[in-house]
Amino acid sequence: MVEIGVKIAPVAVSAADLKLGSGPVEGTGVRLSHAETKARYSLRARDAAVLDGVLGRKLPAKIGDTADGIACLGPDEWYALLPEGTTLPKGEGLPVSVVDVSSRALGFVLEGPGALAVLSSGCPLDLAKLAVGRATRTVFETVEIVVWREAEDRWHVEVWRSFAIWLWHAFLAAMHSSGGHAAK
Amino acid sequence: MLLIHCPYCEEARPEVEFVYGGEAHIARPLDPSTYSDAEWEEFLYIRSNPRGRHHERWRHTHGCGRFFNAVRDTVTDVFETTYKAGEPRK
Amino acid sequence: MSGFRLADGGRVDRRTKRSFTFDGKAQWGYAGDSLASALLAQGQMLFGRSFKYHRPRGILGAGVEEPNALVTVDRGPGRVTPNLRAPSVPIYDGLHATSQNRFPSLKTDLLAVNNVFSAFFPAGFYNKTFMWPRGAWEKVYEPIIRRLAGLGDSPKTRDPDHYDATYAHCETLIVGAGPAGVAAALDAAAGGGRVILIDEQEEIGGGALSDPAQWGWLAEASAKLAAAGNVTVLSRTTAIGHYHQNFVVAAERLTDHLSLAEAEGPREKLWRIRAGEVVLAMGAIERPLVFEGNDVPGVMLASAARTFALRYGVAVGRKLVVMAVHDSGWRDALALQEAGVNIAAIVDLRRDIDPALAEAARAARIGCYTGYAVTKVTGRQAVTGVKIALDGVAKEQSLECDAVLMAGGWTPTVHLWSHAKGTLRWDEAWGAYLPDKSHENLRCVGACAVAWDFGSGLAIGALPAAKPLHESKAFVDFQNDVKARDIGLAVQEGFRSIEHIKRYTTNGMATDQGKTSNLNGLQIASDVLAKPVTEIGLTTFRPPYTPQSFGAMLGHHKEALFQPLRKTGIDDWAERKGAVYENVAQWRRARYFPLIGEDMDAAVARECLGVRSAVGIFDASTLGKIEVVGPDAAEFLNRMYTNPWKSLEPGRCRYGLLLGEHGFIIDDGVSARLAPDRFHLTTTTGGAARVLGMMEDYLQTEWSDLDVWLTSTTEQWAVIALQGPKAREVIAPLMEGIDLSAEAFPHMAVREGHICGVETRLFRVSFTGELGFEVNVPAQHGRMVWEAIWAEGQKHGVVPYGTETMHVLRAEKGFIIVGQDTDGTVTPDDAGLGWAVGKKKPDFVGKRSLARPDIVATGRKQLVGLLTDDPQAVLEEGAQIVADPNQPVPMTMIGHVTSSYHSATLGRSIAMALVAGGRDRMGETLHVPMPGGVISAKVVAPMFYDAEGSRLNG
Amino acid sequence: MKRFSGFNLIGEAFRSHQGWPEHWPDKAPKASYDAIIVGAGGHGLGAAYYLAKKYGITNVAVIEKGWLGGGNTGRNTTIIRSNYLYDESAHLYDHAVKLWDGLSQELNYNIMYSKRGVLMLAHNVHDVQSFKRHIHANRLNGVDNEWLTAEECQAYCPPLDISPNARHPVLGGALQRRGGTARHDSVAWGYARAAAALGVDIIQNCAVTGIRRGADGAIEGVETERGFIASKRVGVSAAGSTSLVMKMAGLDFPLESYPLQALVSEPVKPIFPCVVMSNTVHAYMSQSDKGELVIGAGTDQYTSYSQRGAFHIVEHTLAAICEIFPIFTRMRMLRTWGGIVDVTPDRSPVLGKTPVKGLYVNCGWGTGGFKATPGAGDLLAYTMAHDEPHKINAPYNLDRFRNGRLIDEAAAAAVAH
Repeated sequence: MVEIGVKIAPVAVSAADLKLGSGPVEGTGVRLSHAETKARYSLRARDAAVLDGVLGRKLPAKIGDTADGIACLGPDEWYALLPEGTTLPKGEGLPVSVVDVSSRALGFVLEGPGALAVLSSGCPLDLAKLAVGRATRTVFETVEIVVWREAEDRWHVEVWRSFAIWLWHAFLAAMHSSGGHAAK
Repeated sequence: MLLIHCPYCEEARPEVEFVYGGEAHIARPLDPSTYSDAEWEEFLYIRSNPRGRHHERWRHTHGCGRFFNAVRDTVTDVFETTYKAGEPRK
Repeated sequence: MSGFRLADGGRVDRRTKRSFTFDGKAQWGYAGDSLASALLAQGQMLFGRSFKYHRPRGILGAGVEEPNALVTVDRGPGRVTPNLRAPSVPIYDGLHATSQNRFPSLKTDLLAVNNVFSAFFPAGFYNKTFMWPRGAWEKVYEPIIRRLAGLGDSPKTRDPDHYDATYAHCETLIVGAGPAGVAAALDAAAGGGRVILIDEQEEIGGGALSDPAQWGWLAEASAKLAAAGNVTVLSRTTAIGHYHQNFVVAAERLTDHLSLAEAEGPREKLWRIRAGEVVLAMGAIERPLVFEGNDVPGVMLASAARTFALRYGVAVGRKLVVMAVHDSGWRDALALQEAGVNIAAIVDLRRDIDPALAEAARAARIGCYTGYAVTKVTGRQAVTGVKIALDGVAKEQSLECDAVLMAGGWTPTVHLWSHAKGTLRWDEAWGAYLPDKSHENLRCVGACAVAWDFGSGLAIGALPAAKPLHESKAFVDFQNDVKARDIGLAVQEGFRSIEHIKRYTTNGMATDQGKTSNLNGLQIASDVLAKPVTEIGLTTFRPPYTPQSFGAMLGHHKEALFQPLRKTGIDDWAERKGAVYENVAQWRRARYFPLIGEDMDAAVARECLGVRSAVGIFDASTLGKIEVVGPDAAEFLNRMYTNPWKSLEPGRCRYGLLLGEHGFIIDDGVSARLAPDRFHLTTTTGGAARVLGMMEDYLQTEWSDLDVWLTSTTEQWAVIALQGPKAREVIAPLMEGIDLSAEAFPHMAVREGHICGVETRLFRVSFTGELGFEVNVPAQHGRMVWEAIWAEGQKHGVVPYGTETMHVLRAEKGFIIVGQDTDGTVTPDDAGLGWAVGKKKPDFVGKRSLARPDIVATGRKQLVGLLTDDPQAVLEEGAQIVADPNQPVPMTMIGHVTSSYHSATLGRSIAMALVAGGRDRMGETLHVPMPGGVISAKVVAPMFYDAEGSRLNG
Repeated sequence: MKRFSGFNLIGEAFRSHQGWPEHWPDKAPKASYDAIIVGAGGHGLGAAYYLAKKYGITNVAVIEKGWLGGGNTGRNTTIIRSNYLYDESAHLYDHAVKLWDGLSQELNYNIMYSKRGVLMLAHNVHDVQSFKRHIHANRLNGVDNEWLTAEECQAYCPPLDISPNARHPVLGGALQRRGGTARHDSVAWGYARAAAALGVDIIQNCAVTGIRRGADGAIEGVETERGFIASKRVGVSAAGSTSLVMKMAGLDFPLESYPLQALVSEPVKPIFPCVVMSNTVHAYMSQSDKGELVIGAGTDQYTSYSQRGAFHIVEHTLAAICEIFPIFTRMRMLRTWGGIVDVTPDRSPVLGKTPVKGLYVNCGWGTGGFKATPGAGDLLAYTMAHDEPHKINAPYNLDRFRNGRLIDEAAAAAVAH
């Protein structure tokens, strides 16, 4: 693990030279790391019951709710983050859509009492009010993310693969900044 | 940055999650071939552009993904209401 | 020396000295001093030169309203900030400040010659002159005007500092931490919700900082706020503006008050705050008075003198005269006298003074001249005295003094209220616009709500004077040198609304944005027009409240983080191979792979020949991909695309052409049917998000009865294209579960299986005219599979190729690139893609528009091929085409070159072009007039290589 | 009209400028006019001026709901250029540029037309192709526009960062040397003063409340807050409010009105010698004669008449500016403001006749109307005087939205592929 503390360097190189960090990074009160590898599915259906039947499990009903690794993102949309290697039935012929998007996104984990501040640096939602166990799609500045509050101070962030480098470094910049807050 | 109440998420969310979709309740004709050039022009291009109550579409693109309708005052930018796609004009 | 440090008092830390420089000269002050207070303590009265006339100017105010004392602070290379207000610059060890807009020095400014000729430069003078001789404006006048423009110097090198930004949310936001704001914060804190209290000054307290009697309370309140778990107190933070629905943006200055050695972390932080309720406690700003000589250094606001004395322990002179039309001037005079500042006299235009104040002044041995007005200030670079006269018009008498304080009443700070579209009402007694109604959850407290006791007074424009207005030199806007007479001139010249007057005179358009000048200007205009103020209007308040750095606005979006640069999983392999990149939409893509010593042409020629003779490998991962799933998937695509989809068998691919409802091509791509209810669509790289958004729109709002869903899979799949006669041989050893034989796997087919042990969707497609495959594998495995194919390819002479080679290869086959060979005004027929339009389909997106009169008219531009007469001449893309090269300019252009390359395969140049009536011109010679001469070319079909398509079936 | 000149300025200085008359008299409306222009912006005032000056119709009223020049004329970033792609656009905007040249002398009012050059930056291969297409088309149309390499761009505009490390490196640029800026308020005031001197009545604070049509459908005049004013010719040049006025005449228009923001920095000594535009990075900037950096933003996403935009637009705009010109992060934003721009489906204007006899329109200039001011004024005047469009504005009719002959410069710039 790389111990960098508040001395995380501000980003100064060109966008082309940014690389995705591999190991966790510690800041003051916050730790940024990669989430473990997951199977990801985008699940769609007009009628959740049909999808329940295909998957053999009950999907969360309300937007923002999660259950057993599946978050309800929209009235007809669920996002599954399941153990690596999980495969879901496709429900051929039924009015459902099950699409494997395991490779589409990467997961980051922000944890610690400072994690909320790092996320709030670029996410316009009032995340303090996102209850533990809820998830939502939103943005971090101009980049779309899915935020999943796994515990009071633990946030899982999903981001499409090619935006991950930028997001990683935007998080680092926010971690750097919060460490240097307003020396009096 | 506007705060927009999404009728699907049932909460107010920041404008940057949304994409504006232009005037609402302009339905594509079921059979465009029956439209005259003038009617087709009206469907494509003529917009009410009112000063005041405006029925408009938004998509909660970076949220639940749904299109919905809104009534907004174009002078104050204040939303009067938002409602789900398919519901009658308010 | 005209000022000095008082023996005691103030909030500065007298045990800690700070040294700094001003105009290169060593100076010192105490910790807690502002640049203004420290310099005043050293007797400095001259701080700057005005914008237009270069008149010497001192300090007017003690806060952000300051128009005169602007300085440049230099914190080292790249850290130069011009136009900072000296009263708002805290000093630190090593601060280097310099005055501005003067040459060679503050004291001796050669451009002060402007002042001598100021009679020739009234408001709007530039509209009236500099027109003759005609060429002189460009060559003489404008360059001179531009050279004289500006205040400080812009920074000239890259700023090494970085900036922070955040969103914040609270139930109550209080702007302004004076007594009213602090009280509101304590109240709100007790309610339990999240509270943010922001204040622009170095410490909270606002006006209480200039009133020692309140310091005890302030300390207690500050401690309570600090102890409350639900309160965030942000000092050095300026609320920039109020935006829709209580979105308040503020900028916090984090390090500018520290020496460079102490400064760590970002320089500023942008706070984007969404508040349930906003409480404005922004206070009020004292108004100067308008009289002859009111701009001589040493003439300042009474409240400023009070702040300098009581907050900083600095007297602004040894002998002061107060010119008041308001009780607050008397109160300040009394407080100053008590603090040890010598007040020689109070001059007040009013005859009836609150007896208590008059009595107190007498008791303090202050001379009182009621009914009098100052008619002139003597002195040039510093005050030497004033002339006063009864009612301003009677015989003048002289008073000796070295500073003059002005108490012209108070203007509530309603900027943010007004940003929020809150209405304002005019109040005669205050002589100001006051908050009235708001449709936001927003309220004002304290002085900005006029809930503050400043006493009473007159609200007047200019002080009465014997001199007629057009001869006076009484200033309204100090920085921009707008005099009362300029406002008179504007009115005389027919400018009657305050917006016109403002723009004609530039009153209120300086860096202080009229904080001290707007209302005086309005009153004077009202007097001159003999119309009530309310009929003249009020200029709109616009964000920011005070000037704010660009850096704070852009937050983290600086340099490397400006915008994401999307890279594929194979990108760094290309980087190691020395690829040259191009940016396409948000992506960077390898454009070509030069060997040592190769230029682009040589590399592309080699790559092209490699593909045609053996096999090339290409990273096509950036292509947009959408998975379309559901029982109605085929029906949906049939409605979206121009061509029929329902008949497509699972396992087969089809080229899809997408129009906008206006009938023009907006995207294309090859898509595959994987199952009856599952399609794998591809789009252009730049079109991915737009196409998905458009399809969602139709699906959700027009055809919501269809059971089909769209999922972006652009980033799910890495796409590795293998093109060339050896393509099959390269991938065959790696493939499991797919029969690659031509019979089992024909052109435009798709198969699912495994490669290198990972699942793949294998397309047999070609954008080169060669035998080709596109290997789709989950993105996380893309690099591994790429390397495996690369290794295998070594046996077959594989070459990596980039987008430039891809463009040449497809052009040799006449395949279009949407966005290059089409431009948003091109129909399928124009592009020669009429075959891709389902003639029997009753409807698809854009179909109706294709029947519009201009679309079916003859003579539209059509895509053709061009072969230059000189086979080595390569036309420039974008070059215009004419039929008659000898016509005069403006020429009739009949088309333009869309794609043009040297084809190594053909040993000559090829081009594609959109030409009016192009398909009827086959064989015709057209001309491309270039600066170096006309290039002639023959119109041919846009198909240059292997017209029969035999190579596809290799 | 007292002549403006350096000589008269000096003369007036000796009598404290008491001899300057009103720029234009404040007129009460007459019962009828030969022509009425609705909207006293630069375009409308220009039309009135040219009606009187070139086409001999002097009994003209310009009716304005607020104060003249207070709409988009007074709210834009004052950029002037004519290096448009299509023949129709190039002819339209170059007609204006030709009129800009010499306008100060013609109006006897220094409108400070500054030919400092407009440099448009190319940041990717597609930009280069598109710009070259413009340059070649302009050259054959007789419009100046030249290609500059990245190094030449930086030499022309020293604050420009041409480092290959930039997120959007500068690959070159298209420079129109005749392009530049003018002082926006002065344009409105200069036209107003010159028109008034020719007998045009400028009627401010007088909103049009209705349009009266006769039994035959033709225009009879306008209803206003100050009563009915008769005229058989009414030209509407009301920018963001055009839809509203057209509705009064019973016409629905292909227009939408969007907020557009702009901002200026504090004034600094000259540092930025020209106008730079970057469509890829979404920034454009010049430095005013006063020293302020003048910066234009993009429109907000939704229609609005609030003259107020969102803050994130400002954030993105300044991030873009500092990406291209990294020396400016410590510069400070002084003032922001919003205007209402009326946008047509092809983002080109509508300038000509309407289906109502006697009703003419000049609208839909979107974000680019200022540069066209003299040309638009002249062509509206021509069209009203002749009851038919000039050949330059003939393509800018309403029919194009029905028949599909759009003039879509933005589409021509196309999209990344």
